[in-house]
Amino acid sequence: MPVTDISHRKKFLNQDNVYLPHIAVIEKIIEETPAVRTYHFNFKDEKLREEFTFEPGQFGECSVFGVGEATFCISSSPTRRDHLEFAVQRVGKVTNALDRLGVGAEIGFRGPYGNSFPLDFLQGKNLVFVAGGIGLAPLRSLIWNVIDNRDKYQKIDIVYGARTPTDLCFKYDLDAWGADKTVNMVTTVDRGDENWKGKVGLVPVILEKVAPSASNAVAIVCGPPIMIRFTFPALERLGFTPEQMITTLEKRMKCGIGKCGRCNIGNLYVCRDGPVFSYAQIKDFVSSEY
Amino acid sequence: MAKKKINKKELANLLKQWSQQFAIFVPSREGDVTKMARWNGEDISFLDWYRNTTISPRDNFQPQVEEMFSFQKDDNSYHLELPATDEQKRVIFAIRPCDARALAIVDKTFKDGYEDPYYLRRRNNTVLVGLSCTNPRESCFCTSLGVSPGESDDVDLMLTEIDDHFLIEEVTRAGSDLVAQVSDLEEATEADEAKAKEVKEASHSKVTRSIDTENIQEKLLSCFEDKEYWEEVAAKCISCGICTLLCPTCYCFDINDEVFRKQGTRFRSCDSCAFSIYTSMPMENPREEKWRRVRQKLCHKYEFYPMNFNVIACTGCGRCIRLCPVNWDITQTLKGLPAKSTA
Amino acid sequence: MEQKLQSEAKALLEQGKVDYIIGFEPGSLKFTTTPLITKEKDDVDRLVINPFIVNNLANFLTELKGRVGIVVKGCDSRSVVSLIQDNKASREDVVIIGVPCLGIIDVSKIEALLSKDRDELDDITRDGNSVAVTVDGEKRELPANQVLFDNCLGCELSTPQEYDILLDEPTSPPADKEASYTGIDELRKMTAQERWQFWKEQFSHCIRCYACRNVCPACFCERCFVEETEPQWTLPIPRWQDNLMFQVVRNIHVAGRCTDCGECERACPVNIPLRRLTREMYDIVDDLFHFKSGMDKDASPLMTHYEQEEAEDLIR
Amino acid sequence: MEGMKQEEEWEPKLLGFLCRWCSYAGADLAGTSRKKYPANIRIIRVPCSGRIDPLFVIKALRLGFDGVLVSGCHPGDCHYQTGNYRARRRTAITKTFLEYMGVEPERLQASWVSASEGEKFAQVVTEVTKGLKEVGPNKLFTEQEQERGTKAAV
Repeated sequence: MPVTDISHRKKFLNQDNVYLPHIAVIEKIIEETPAVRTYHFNFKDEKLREEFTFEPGQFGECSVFGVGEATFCISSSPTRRDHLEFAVQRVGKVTNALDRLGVGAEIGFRGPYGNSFPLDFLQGKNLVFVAGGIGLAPLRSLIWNVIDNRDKYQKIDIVYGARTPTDLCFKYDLDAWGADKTVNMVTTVDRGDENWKGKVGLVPVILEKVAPSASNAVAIVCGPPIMIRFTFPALERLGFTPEQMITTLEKRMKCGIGKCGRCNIGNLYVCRDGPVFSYAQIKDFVSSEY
Repeated sequence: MAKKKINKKELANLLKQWSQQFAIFVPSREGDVTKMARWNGEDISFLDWYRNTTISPRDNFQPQVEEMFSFQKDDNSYHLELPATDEQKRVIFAIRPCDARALAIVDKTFKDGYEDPYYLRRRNNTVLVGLSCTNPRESCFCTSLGVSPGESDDVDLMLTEIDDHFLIEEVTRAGSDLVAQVSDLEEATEADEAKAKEVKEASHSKVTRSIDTENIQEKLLSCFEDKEYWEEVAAKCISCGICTLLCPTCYCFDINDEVFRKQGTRFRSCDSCAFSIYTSMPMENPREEKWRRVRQKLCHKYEFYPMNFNVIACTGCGRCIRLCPVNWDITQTLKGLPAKSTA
Repeated sequence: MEQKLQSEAKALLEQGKVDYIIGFEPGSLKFTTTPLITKEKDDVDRLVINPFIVNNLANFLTELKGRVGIVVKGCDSRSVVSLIQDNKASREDVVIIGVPCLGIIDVSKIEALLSKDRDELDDITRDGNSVAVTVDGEKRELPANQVLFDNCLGCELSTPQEYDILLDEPTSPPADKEASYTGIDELRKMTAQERWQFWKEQFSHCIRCYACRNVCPACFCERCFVEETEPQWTLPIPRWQDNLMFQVVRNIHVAGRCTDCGECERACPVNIPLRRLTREMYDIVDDLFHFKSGMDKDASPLMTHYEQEEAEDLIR
Repeated sequence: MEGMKQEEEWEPKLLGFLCRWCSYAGADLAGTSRKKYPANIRIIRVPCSGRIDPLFVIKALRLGFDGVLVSGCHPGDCHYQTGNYRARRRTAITKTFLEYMGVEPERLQASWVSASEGEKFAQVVTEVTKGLKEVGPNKLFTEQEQERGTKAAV
């Protein structure tokens, strides 16, 4: 496969040095779950703040200076541009450091990197979103994008799950999508609690129960690897072909631009050839390395 | 074009003339390790011991550690600053054809899509003077990868040892400019050129180790899932970084921050796919198991890189074989790839 | 010895007494051997014993699941014993095949003595206390103590004490205590500043490949402190400061487990004289606590044991 | 910043790892009973001297502390029975080995200070600080700042 042409993606990078981040300021922090926070941020440079655009599914490298960089998908929608958002689960060095920062703190951001969800391909189709845990973050960007252009798409199903009700992210969005009559929103948890009235069960299982039709449909999947591993076969049983399944992957990354070497799946680099892949593209390697 | 030659005794003179304009790098011993380092202006005794350097010349373009930028916080706001760059042009003298090819291979990654400013600045700033290899090692297998120890298109100027002289061949414009700077070169005769041809052929035939690169991508793809095979070949690997860190075509790197006395620096340093932490994420690691890492190293070089750039990311320099503490031999592993029907 | 080894190894596999055999087979370059780790009884015909069996195979013991038959020289047997002391291996699951060792040939010493590259040497054979090297068709005799590894010259256990099968009569390499301290005595005579300068210079060559750590049977941590990120004790980048810190802490961490097998120094691709650290540590442990690593499988590991009165002169 | 000051103004920075049961209480006592000792010490309380990994000592030196003091209960008094015996082995090895590497012996000091020995604690800190003043600032890792990160860069 020829290496993806990325020339159009370089517009908002530092022009002399692609590794030099832009300074951004945290404007708001939302506690999504005990371990996940959403950060709203904006560039310090006014011109960049005005001009910056991206496509749903793209990501950025975020610096906590002195600690390092980490990769986050932009979780806000390009259709809602007054600030950018990403959601962070506290798991490692950078995410913990980020957790110690407050509103007004400066971070570094370089991006947008990576490809994006194929909007042209999705138009006019039925969309099935399948997400688990913080995996909703990258899909959220697309979902809002789709909802903001609702007439371009057909039926929308969203199956979203988390371990427990407290682990559900973006509850305010779940409510909004639940209230939207043009969207079939299904929320599930692995283990409910006394107040939980929704579904209980693993995402792939619930997905098969919801049983969206594969006809003129595309499934967009993101979640922990274990969920993804079981979701693809479930979709296959529902009649989806590998071309009809799209996912966005997460790997350890350093450079974000296909050079540092570690995020490959076969010959594809998640950072430059992805993070959005069709299952057809990666199925040779996915069983083994993802 | 008439070729030139120079007596070996005049070599120091030649380098001195170049050093008016260029920083000259020659094979050097630092402690007990050899690498391309700044010439001291006198000594050309490397001609006596030099076969190839332990640290590959990639290090002169992608150093083991380099500062990407520094950052400082004043008044609650960060200021980033790129490191000062040395703009002096450089000559790397006596690079071997295998290592020169390796740079051409690594170029593809660093030029691809997003240009890597650190590597390319050095690359564009450097003239390569090749020295034909007359004494390949037991571990060398360059001829299997389209490299001939005596010849190179990947340098700017090529020198070939002919008795007490070096024949000088201009490969690029930059090479010709180098030649034009030197006043007292001798004209090479036809006999010299014939002799050089002989030398090149002789060294070519001295390379005895080989691999079979035919259909190698398909072969590797067909056994990608053969866990048993990979486990077997990985068994004695100790997951150190020697083969990758010293490899002239392994360019993977890591990025780290440090704050020292309020001065912050972002470093990048060479990294290795042999290390388990290389791909480790807090929640999971796709290449936790050793055999997956060994497979990645091999497949990256012989399967993935050719898929992306149409060239195998190996030049057969043999460092990985010679320096491996357990004699893990990539040529044997490739020979032993399970033959599997494509059906 | 080789024949006995092959038949014993085959029997062990055939009788199901072990799941794996770890031994040496001929390497792919002259004067090398390479570890052979196998479950197949047919593979054991490739097992060899010669003066180039450098690796300390005990290193692989902690990786393999099941019962293992392992070929060990004296020093390696101490590493096995040390692993048993630390509960990293169980005596019942290891069949120790002992090789009485005459010392291992350091080809780089021959290279230096004859001013020849190893590629140019045609043959090297060991005969008792002399080593015959054939170069350009000519045979040269060299005394063994000039071409063995330094640590072999200071060897304290050439024939394994703890074994299940011993392949030959006990033997030992020619001792040359002074030569085994090459470089170490010089360091001891230097001032503190000179010593620090020396190590600083040495560690400026380190490329952080971790070969020293990964060949070391005593370095068995699941996760090395250099890989910790919270806190990040030291950056994983090859600057001399971080390199030096890594190596100092590594040496202290393996105190009482290091048997001076010399693998770290041999593995180092940039030739840092690491044995000058390990040997010193070996002696410190011996001087302070009369402890020699890997000699007695029933002894407590150095760091879990104590005497009421010891090392008090170092404490206020 | 330190470098800007005049030589005579230099004060050594000492990092103390003190066991919470004895030495930390001893330090506390020294404070409450107004024993005088130099203010050069910064203290990290550890659950037991057995917790002190030699790594901590070297990290402290790497960070630029001029000296490290390791202190625990007297032999036989360890709250966990044997922690201090292990600390003793570790510290003895670390101290001797660091000396061989070229670290001045004054830079790593160990002491036994019980909860009732406020006086001894003050005395130990005084002596150790005095020793550090004699050997001077720790330049082990910090000299030649310009080398940082540019080792191979050319």
